[in-house]
Amino acid sequence: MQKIGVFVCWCGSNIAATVDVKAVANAMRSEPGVVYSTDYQYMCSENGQNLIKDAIRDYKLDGVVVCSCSPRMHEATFRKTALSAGLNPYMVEIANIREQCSWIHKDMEEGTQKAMVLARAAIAKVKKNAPLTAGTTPVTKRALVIGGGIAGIQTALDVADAGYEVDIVEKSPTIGGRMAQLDKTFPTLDCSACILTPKMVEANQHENIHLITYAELENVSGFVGNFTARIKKKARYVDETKCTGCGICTEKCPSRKGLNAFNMGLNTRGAVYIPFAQAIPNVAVIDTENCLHFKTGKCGICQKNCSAGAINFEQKEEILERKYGAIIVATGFRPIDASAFDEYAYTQSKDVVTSLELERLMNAAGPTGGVLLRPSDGEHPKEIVFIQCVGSRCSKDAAKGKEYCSKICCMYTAKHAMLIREKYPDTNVHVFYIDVRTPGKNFDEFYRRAAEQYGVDYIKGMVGKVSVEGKKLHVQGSDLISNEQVHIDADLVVLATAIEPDPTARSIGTMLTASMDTNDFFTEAHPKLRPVESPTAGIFLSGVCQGPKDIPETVAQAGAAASKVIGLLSKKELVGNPCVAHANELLCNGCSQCEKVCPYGAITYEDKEVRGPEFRGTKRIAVVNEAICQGCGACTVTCPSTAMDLKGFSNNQIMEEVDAICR
Amino acid sequence: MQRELMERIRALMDKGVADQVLAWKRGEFFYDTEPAILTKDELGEMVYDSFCGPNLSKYLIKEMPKIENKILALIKPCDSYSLNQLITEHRIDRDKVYVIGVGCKGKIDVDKIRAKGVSGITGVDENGDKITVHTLYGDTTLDRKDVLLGKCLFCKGKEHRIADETVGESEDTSEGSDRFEMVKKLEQMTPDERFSFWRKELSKCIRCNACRNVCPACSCVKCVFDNPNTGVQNKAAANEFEENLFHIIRAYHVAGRCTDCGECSRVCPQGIPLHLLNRKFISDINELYGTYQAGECAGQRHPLIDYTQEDSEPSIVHERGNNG
Amino acid sequence: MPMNQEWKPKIVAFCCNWCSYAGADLAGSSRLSYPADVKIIRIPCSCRLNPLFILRAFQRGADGVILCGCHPGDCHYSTGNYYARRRMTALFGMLSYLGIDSRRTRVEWVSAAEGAKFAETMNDFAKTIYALGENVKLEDLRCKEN
Amino acid sequence: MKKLLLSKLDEWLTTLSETQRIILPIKQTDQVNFGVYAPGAEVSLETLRTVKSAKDAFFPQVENMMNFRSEGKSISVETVPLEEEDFILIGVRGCDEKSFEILDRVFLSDPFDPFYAARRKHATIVTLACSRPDENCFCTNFGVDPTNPKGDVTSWIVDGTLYLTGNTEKGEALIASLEDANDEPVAAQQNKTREILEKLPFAHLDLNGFDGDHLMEKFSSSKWADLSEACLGCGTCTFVCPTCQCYDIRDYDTGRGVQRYRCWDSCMYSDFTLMAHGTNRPTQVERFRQRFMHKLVYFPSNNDGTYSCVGCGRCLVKCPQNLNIVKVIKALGGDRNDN
Repeated sequence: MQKIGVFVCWCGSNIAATVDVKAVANAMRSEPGVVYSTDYQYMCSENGQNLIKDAIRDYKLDGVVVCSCSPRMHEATFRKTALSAGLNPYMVEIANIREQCSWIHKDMEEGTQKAMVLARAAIAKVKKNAPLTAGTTPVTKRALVIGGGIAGIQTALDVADAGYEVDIVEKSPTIGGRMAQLDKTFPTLDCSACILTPKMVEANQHENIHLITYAELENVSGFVGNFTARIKKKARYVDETKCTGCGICTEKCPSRKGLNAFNMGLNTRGAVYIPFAQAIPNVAVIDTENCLHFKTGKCGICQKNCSAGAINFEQKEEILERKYGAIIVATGFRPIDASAFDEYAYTQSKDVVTSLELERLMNAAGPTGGVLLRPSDGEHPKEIVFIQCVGSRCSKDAAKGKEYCSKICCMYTAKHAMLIREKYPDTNVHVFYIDVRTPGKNFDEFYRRAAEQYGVDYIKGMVGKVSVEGKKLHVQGSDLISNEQVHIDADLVVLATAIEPDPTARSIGTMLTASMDTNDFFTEAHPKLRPVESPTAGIFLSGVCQGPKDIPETVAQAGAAASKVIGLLSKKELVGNPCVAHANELLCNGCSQCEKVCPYGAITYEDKEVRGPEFRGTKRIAVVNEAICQGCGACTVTCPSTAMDLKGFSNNQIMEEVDAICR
Repeated sequence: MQRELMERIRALMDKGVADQVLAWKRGEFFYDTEPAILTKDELGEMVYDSFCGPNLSKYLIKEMPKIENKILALIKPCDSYSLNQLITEHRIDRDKVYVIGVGCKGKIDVDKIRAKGVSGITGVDENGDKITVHTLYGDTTLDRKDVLLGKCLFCKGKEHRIADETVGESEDTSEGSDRFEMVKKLEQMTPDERFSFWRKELSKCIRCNACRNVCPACSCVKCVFDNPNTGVQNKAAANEFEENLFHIIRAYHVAGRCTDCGECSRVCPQGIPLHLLNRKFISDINELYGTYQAGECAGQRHPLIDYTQEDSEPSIVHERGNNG
Repeated sequence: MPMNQEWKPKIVAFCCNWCSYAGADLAGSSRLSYPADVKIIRIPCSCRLNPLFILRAFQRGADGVILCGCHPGDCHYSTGNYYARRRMTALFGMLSYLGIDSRRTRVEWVSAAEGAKFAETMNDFAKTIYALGENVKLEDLRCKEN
Repeated sequence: MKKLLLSKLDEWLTTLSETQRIILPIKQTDQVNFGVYAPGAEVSLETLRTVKSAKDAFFPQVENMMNFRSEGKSISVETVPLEEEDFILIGVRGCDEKSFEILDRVFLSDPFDPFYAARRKHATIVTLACSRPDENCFCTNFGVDPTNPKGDVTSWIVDGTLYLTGNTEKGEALIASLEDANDEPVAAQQNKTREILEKLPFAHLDLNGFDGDHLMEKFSSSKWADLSEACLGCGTCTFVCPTCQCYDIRDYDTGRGVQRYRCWDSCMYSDFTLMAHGTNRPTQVERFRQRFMHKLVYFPSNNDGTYSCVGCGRCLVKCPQNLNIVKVIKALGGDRNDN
């Protein structure tokens, strides 16, 4: 028989005024298993705690029930008390007789009776408690950043500055991401490259940051503090250590068929190329689909012209396996494919462009050298129509488009409109919009400047159709304010296409068992309180992979994610929550239902030899990684055989409480 | 069809595809068929006819550890759902089974023949829609559809949802019946009427566990009702509560996974319509979370281990009315 | 239903640790009263509530069982209450199908800030159970007094 | 001999039930089981085979044996009174009547079972002869004459009339008030039935070799594996069997104490006779073998050659996968041995 001690707290008069604490203590004395029961004015005081400690020692208690305030107040206190007297802290249960009894009842008799029931329930539970010890795991002091855009770069810099090693894996040949493609940034109109490239350089030169570009994540295993990632470094066919980035090969390359992805395919580049002038690493890469050497086995001009001897047609892809303590997802976004919205004639005319294409058309390093020219005939457009919310804010039942607001379009369109009006005052700019959304510092002022000072023609209403009529684009829309149809013969139409998570996000989410929403944005651990963490421990979120946001928000989130990562990496070891799920291998059917409801991916399966009365041999059984499990218990109810149970809130513990309460 | 099937099995065994087959074998009477694992030498005992009602899929679980190569398994269209579900739950290794989808035109329930007052049965002749039963006391002719197994009246169709090959023709014997008809009828009763309906049925339960043990979804290594540590273990229902408890929990544990194969009701020695419990869950799931058929294909995620943010609240049970 | 004057219902409230248990604490610190017949059992998350616990409560003499958890979307563990919601809907549907009054079981979402809602919910639920009277359909006489 | 028109049966039962409890076959939602008569009950004497046997009248599936009551830290013990009231058990077929003899050997020998004995003492048994045996009947192999069953009263149904004859004082008294009858219709029916019994497929099973002398031979047969292959391990056969008498004694914690009760157990269950170390029959083959070895070998070798089977055919009809004792007898009976 166990030896339980019961300690009834008066909490001054907070409890004692409506609960006869002495009666409770007396009644508990005659409960089976209770060897000691007493009451005291303030159990949480030092004297009160000493009372508990002494009783644990004197009566060799193996269970303690404190009838007091909410466990949310002092459970931790009393657990420490028990520990200091040599009793496992998880052998303590609290009966909440203040918040859930004395404070809500006025009648002494009623309060006392209820307190007794609650005390009995706690006694019943503690009898089924088992000593628990939190597991500890070491932390690998290195972080992995997936994605080398501004979000990834900023997180990496912040983590690296704190003294931890960081690897950035970037799938394209250079870091920089979408921000590198932008011309100017709102609302300050400073040059995007001017503020981004120094950060790229800093990342490249930082002693703690290691760039792994032109590489993809293959597999991730492990758990918080102890991830192992397999990274595939694709073959560039250019030796990174030798290439000086002189660019001679890119000029000499006879193939000119490859579309320049950096310029959104608006022009072409050589088969050997450097994505853009400030690319980091500033190393060429060979596009084997267009390279004559790879296609015909001939050519090799680049190799002949490379004085550094960096061209290596024999280069093989490489697999790196590294260990990390934390992983930051910064996979970013892409604009959706506008061809689904062919009412705007995107596929029918080169002069219907997306906003990101317009960025390139206006950028000095772009295909037109920064002069705004129509892609079809190279003429200056005189009438430009911007169409907002292309693919954003679509209804749930719509066949195409996203339900969400892409958040950045209103502002960049205002920026585009303003820049065009500034540079080409003779060009008329019309913007069709549903709403203009400008929450943000200096955002609304910026938008109003566009509309009021620069004379941008904002039309509330949507465009029904864009049709190609000769050299013109006939735009047919409605003005909801004047309630009339609007017809504009435009030279250029710009679509503010929605942004969506990068298509690689889904497979990365699966690899990391990090949950995603139906739009493939990563879900945060808590929408308000833990916005930069994934529910999966050790996985952090930076930038648009979590939801649409602009550059300052991205940078802020990147820094927040970094601080969380630093907090994790600075720990010597991770102390787990001992109240975790556990699978009884004799009972487990290996049916995989528990795995499906685990929000953390803490459950895996292994084939294991078991010897039980019902089954002898090798069977598939669930294994809970205690470092990942957070103890919600979703798995325990999914398990039909009750093989899965939760320590600290076990089936038997809860059943005993039920029994005691209903007695 | 039996001969065609046997020849095909023999040919597959000759080719070395497998050396055993999970099939039915002839018993003492023409109607008495017994699930069996037969080797090539024992193939002569195999039978496939209108009395092969039992769902064989669950037997594969215990064969799994013994199989080195593959086993042949005869699977009727309705049984194929159970097989898929068991593959989904990793209880059966697809690679170890060569599935022969066997044609089925509905199976006969000898208990239904007996219930028509026919006793001393010695033989049956099938003639299309009619069957002639020979007995110690003379012959009786019955409509075949009147003596089909309960599950055949709600046939899920003639498609095999999993098969490496099929032998023989199948027929959908449901005749457009609504399998939720009785569930709806019960739902329309008053709570007291429902309570009394289920009391009359469940009070017959003898806790033989046949429903559980035959159920392909009840494949737990150890059932909670057999496990002394669960707090619900018992060997017989001591009272009404325990009768209810067993059947509520059994149905709940298979909810979302039950393919509605009907074996529970087929085997109940007391004729309790246990499938009506499972069908309630299926009907609610279909209505609230979208139509779902367990076992339609392997690898499905069933609705009770899934969710949407817009799911209805549990109060819908009360709001839907007629709940007291 | 014959109503014993002395009869007091037994009501079990399962509350998730993060929202509803805290909501109950807030009801307490705000001195918002609800009947003493309601006794709370703390569970980590609403998804920890096994239907077996509910049936056990009825067997042992409970007259009503209520589950309180974080509002959908606010679960401390992200998704727990979504699963709980489906499970309880299914279970309650079955209980009702067996003829057991669906008002004896309830799910309410109560956040840590909703002390008042917690008290109101418990008052209302207790009132409902008083009106329904003693649980007879799901009782186990062995567990009742004598 | 006495007689009673079946149309007057209800009237007679109603009168009898005023002084004694009557247990007889009653139909409830399509199934016929022995149950307590109440006016209006759907009595179904003609049913050849009730789902469960008549043994429940003496050995119910669940019965309370004693209670422990706890108050604080003390425990008191309460005994459960024996059932000491007379009752009438009507409609018992020859096979089930024979099963009482087998149950008596178990429950009335040492250790004596007072719960069973009390009910046995207070029962008046009215048996009912069979006139339409079916293909699953094989009681004649076990010395049962289904046309002339024993009991305190034997009855026959011929053309809508119930004929009864008393075999004991208790029996005579029960039917004393009924109208006298001649026994010709009964004799005619018996002759006709005996002809059918001869023609039944299992009329002559070979039970040779099922005795203590061939125990190891039968036990070690390799045929058990095939015989039990399809066995689901459910308890249907044992629970519908009139002679299965195994039970488990269990304690139920009521929260205020403990109720100690017994309930039927099945040797087909994996937790049958479960002990601290586990079970000594870990696979279904062993459990299946146990059941039939007990009925056909162990029991007769300890009980003067009496088999623990009465040939009622319930297991043949009810086994979900069509396994049964006849298949076992045919596989292992006579000189049919292994190999």
